[in-house]
Amino acid sequence: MTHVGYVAVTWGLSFVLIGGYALTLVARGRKLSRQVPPEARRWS
Amino acid sequence: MWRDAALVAGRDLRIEGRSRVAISQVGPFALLVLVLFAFALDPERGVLERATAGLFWVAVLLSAMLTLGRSAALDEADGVRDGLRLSGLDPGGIFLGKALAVAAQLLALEVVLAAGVIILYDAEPTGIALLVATCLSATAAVAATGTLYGALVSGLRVRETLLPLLVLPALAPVLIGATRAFESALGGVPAEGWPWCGLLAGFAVFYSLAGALAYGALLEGS
Amino acid sequence: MTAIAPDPTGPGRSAAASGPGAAGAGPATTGSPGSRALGIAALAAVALATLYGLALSPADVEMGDLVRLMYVHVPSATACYLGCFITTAASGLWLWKRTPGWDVLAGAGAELGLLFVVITLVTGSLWGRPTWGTYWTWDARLTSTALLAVLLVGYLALRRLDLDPDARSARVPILGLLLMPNVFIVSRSVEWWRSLHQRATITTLHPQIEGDLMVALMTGFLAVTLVFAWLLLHRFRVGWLEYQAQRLDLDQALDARRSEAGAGASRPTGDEEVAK
Amino acid sequence: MPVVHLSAAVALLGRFPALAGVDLDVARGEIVLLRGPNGAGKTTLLRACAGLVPIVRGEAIVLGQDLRRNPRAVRRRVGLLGHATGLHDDLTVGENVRFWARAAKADDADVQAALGVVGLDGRLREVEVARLSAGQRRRTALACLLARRPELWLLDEPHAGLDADARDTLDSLIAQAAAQGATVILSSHELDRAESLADRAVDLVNGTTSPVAPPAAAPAEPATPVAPVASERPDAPPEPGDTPAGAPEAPAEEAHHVA
Repeated sequence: MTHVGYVAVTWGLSFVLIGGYALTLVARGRKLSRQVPPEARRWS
Repeated sequence: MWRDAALVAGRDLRIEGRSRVAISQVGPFALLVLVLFAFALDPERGVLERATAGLFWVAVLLSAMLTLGRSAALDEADGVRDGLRLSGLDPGGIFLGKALAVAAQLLALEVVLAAGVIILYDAEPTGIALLVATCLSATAAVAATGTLYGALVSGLRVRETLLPLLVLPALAPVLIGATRAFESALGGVPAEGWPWCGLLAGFAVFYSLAGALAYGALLEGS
Repeated sequence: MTAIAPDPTGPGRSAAASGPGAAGAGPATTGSPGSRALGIAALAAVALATLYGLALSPADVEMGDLVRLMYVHVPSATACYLGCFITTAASGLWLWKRTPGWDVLAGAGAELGLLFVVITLVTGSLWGRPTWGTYWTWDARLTSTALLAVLLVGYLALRRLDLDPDARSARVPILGLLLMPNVFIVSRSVEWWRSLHQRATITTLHPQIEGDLMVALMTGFLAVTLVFAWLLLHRFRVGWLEYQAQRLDLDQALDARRSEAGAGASRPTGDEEVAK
Repeated sequence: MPVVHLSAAVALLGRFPALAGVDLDVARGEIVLLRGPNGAGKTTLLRACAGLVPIVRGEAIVLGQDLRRNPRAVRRRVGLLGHATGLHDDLTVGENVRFWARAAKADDADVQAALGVVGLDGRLREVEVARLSAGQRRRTALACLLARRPELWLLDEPHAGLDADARDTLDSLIAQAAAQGATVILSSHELDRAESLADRAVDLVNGTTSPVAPPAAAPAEPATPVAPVASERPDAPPEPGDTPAGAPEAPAEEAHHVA
């Protein structure tokens, strides 16, 4: 495989960015869910 | 609506004429930018001549930020916004009036800057009609866009810093179009510049309409 | 996308409907049976895309293995335009309907747009370095993408300032409504500008992709789309929770206001009719 | 039909309910004084009547228009004199008054008359507002209001910053306007002066029209400190019928203050 470094950095960075964003979203969701009465979370 | 626009434009221009900020500060600032460009880009190497059109419009945009900031600040003084809401003036008319006042100031500024680039950068205009048309349409575009975005950030504490961040990317097409048209008019082929001039005119019409429609809703938000 | 069914009056109702009886069960999260299914599908698609993109598909004849960057780059660019489109559409719907869900959706779209535009720019420059020998070139697409990023940053900056949902003015939705037209005008003018000077230097940005490479690109699209949908769903729910947490309980506030201590009348409240 | 009809009106400043249930009915030609301590919501009530602060709950009819649906139809017929004057510092007195008058489609004769009434038609007319004293600024703002010939006058502490002569002029202007059919709502800390000017007074406490005790009861109540009553009343905005129920509130507050 040529340009292994570029391929690895591209895919790795994308995984880190999206995964990190997803984790912060879940964490924020958990924190806020505790502040809000359950009836406000109409999806659960 | 046009009556209201004339009334508001008259007020803004009268205040600017009275306070002389445009003449005593914005104009000199624009010329200073031209001089700074000369320091940054060595005049001996011919960079200035090739970049004249772009430098001219960058100087216009930077100075326009000051003019737009002042235009927005006028309505934030001491209950003026409440007065406008109570006045019964048509919001679209207020928008057009403010944009017209800004456009008039920018046109005056461009005359000064044009003299500046002719003297300082040794520019030689060839297509006068294209130059004038470009100035008019680009100025209308900058004034309409800037007045709309000025209303978008009005009343916020960070207004002065947020306005350039929002308005400059939106004005990127104006900078591109006006610069290309000017390049054609300054020693290029004028015929190549007219399509850009058309783009500028279309941009100006779009933002004038958007501003006239949106201004009422923006005036409501406190 | 369809999983959240932008319904301002009942966000996520479709997801809730898919899992009846789940109310109150489990820890308090933004997850729901629907979103979990979507998440599993997204993870599977990501695994598939990784498998195809990095292992199963062959290298391109011209680009070699650099083509594997495209499987991330191109779907990300599409996703960021999708985010902008959602912001503009939701802003317009907010101005029309004035229900808070659309405003939350507009913010979610812009935030996801920014995430994917960053990925697009980073992967684009990483691709440019070995291809053109430089991380940045004034290519039309790169330049207009960079401007798109600045437009999104500006929108989110204004949004951050204007948080109070009850006293929300129209300025954020109006800026959101202008986002897509701005993106369009900017990218058209930048492309026109660049096409005058550089003779299509970068048409190789999207070379002919066929066969197995096409399959790999398609799995990339599938993965990014599903991930985008999952993120949008959760971002929407987080935004909705923020709105609920900030929302004024008006009845409570009114009672508190009427019973404020210490601010009582400092004068006798005498005759209503004042002697003239 | 009353010029102003508010029923259980609620208005928010940001997230703070500055008006927490106001009932107010003002007939044409009346002069009504709003009384209340600082922070009672007087300014917000006046601004809400002008359509500048949205009413989010309750009924609000001003000048025959539903304020919640169509505030813009009300605004041009209202004159508001607030703490902020709405004047441009770089324009002269005459230019300011003419701008606002022409915005309201009044003509130059109205401008001249208004400037004459407030005593600014002389040399001061050509002076830039930035160089005026606070009292002169307020007189200029009053001239702007007069020139627009509003049907409803909303005056937020109009006496503040004026000298004795100007106050007398203002009072006679208000009385004259009311006699000619304009309606006036004002707040003032000059209570003696304002009470003699007004037809009646409305008390505002904690953002609500506090119920008024019967004349005899107020001073006679024993000074027993009682916790504020309002918290025990879970029912929403006070209806007109609430008045007797809330009656103890006023003496209780007073006793609190005395103690």
